[in-house]
Amino acid sequence: MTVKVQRDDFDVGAEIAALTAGRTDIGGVATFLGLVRDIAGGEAVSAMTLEHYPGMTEKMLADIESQARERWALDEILIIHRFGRLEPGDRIVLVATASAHRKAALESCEFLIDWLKTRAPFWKLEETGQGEHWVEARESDDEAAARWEEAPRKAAE
Amino acid sequence: MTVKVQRDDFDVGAEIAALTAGRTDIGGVATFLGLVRDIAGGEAVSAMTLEHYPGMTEKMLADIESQARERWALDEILIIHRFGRLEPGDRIVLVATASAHRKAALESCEFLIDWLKTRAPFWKLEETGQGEHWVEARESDDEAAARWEEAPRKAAE
Amino acid sequence: MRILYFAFLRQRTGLGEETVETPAEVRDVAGLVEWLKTRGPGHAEAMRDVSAIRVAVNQEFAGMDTAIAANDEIAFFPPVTGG
Amino acid sequence: MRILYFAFLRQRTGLGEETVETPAEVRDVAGLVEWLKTRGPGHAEAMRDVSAIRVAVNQEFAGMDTAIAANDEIAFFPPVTGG
Repeated sequence: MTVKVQRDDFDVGAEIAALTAGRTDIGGVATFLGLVRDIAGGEAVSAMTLEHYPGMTEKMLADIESQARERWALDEILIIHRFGRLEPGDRIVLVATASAHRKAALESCEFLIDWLKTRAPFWKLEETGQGEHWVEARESDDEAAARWEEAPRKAAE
Repeated sequence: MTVKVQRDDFDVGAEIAALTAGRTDIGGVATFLGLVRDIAGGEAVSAMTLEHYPGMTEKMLADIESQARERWALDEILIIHRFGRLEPGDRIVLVATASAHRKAALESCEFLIDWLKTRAPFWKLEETGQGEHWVEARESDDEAAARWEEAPRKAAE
Repeated sequence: MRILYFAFLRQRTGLGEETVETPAEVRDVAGLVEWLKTRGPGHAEAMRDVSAIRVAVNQEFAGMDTAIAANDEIAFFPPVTGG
Repeated sequence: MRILYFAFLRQRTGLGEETVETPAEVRDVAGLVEWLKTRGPGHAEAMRDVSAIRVAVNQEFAGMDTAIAANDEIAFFPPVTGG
């Protein structure tokens, strides 16, 4: 179980390789890599700055990881989330889940990224042609995370 | 759109980087990496050999890619599938889907790997302590792929 | 008591964090908000619309009625927008 | 006509592929299977249980009643197990 909240970029291939190194019991690794888009809410974005709450972020990430482990049979979980100023095309976040079975890996990866994209204590300052503005919370994202708040379950496969 | 059916190993990080290189319109890349497990059906496996039908494999993979593109708004799709003799821990398959929105990337990645794991024209010869045997098709896998045969839809987000 | 401000609250107060000693009558988050508003126009402006503010007490989400004590870490921020 | 064998069918026939000229009365996959069985004990054993065999004609899944012609590529294999 690894949670990293960092300013620096990360190496996706190296991170996935480290997750599975020397293991022969992992059947699959599901990952989601989030990137900065040059457009948001219909507006051109030249850069964004992610601010977070150091300490609380790590605590909440460790907590959501534990929840994922309770719901799914997972061998490994990795979450890396960057903060600071990022430009379009830059990597923001990586979630990787490893399991004997693909369904557990895929579902838990989706669960974690939905949570990160909506509930993690980050705030985005976007730079556009009209200057800077703080991004407001989005309802469709909240709905994606809310889907997971139904009855807990543990995927059999 | 890239489909590779190959004997050689692949570099996950380089493949994902190539998929998104120079792009600023991609919000996320979902990937699934399948690995050889040292156990299958409760039995210890020392190696397996994947046999495929050259020509038909590529044709079917191109066809399933087209189906994914019809269902979801995707920027890029990558499928790499190895054949030949593989040992526990070895990489078998990589699916990567890139989209402006994470839901399209995640759902299409799951759709493709479900299809690959059940419908792709591959046959597995497993080596165990009891010798070699051809793996038989599994029902639970067929069910996973069958889920996708409901009414087509295109994810809004 | 350690107070943290994030996003627009940090910008409007001009502070990322401050350590304050509150009067005895400040016993919950709502009381703290009212007291912080008196610290200056930036604070008053930042805290004008409490519906736009979320709060955490000791790194746990809290409400306006959450009790607070001298050694608590209290953070004010907008609704989270995720990563 | 080009015939391909995969997995256990390849092992039992001892062939990955063969090119055959079938008699005129072989017009569909079922007819081809019966005719192939006469080519030797390996072929007969491989094709003994047709319920365990799937077929593709020109790289498309086909059935026992699918018509075949001289230039077709016909492949026999077990149900696919995926990657």
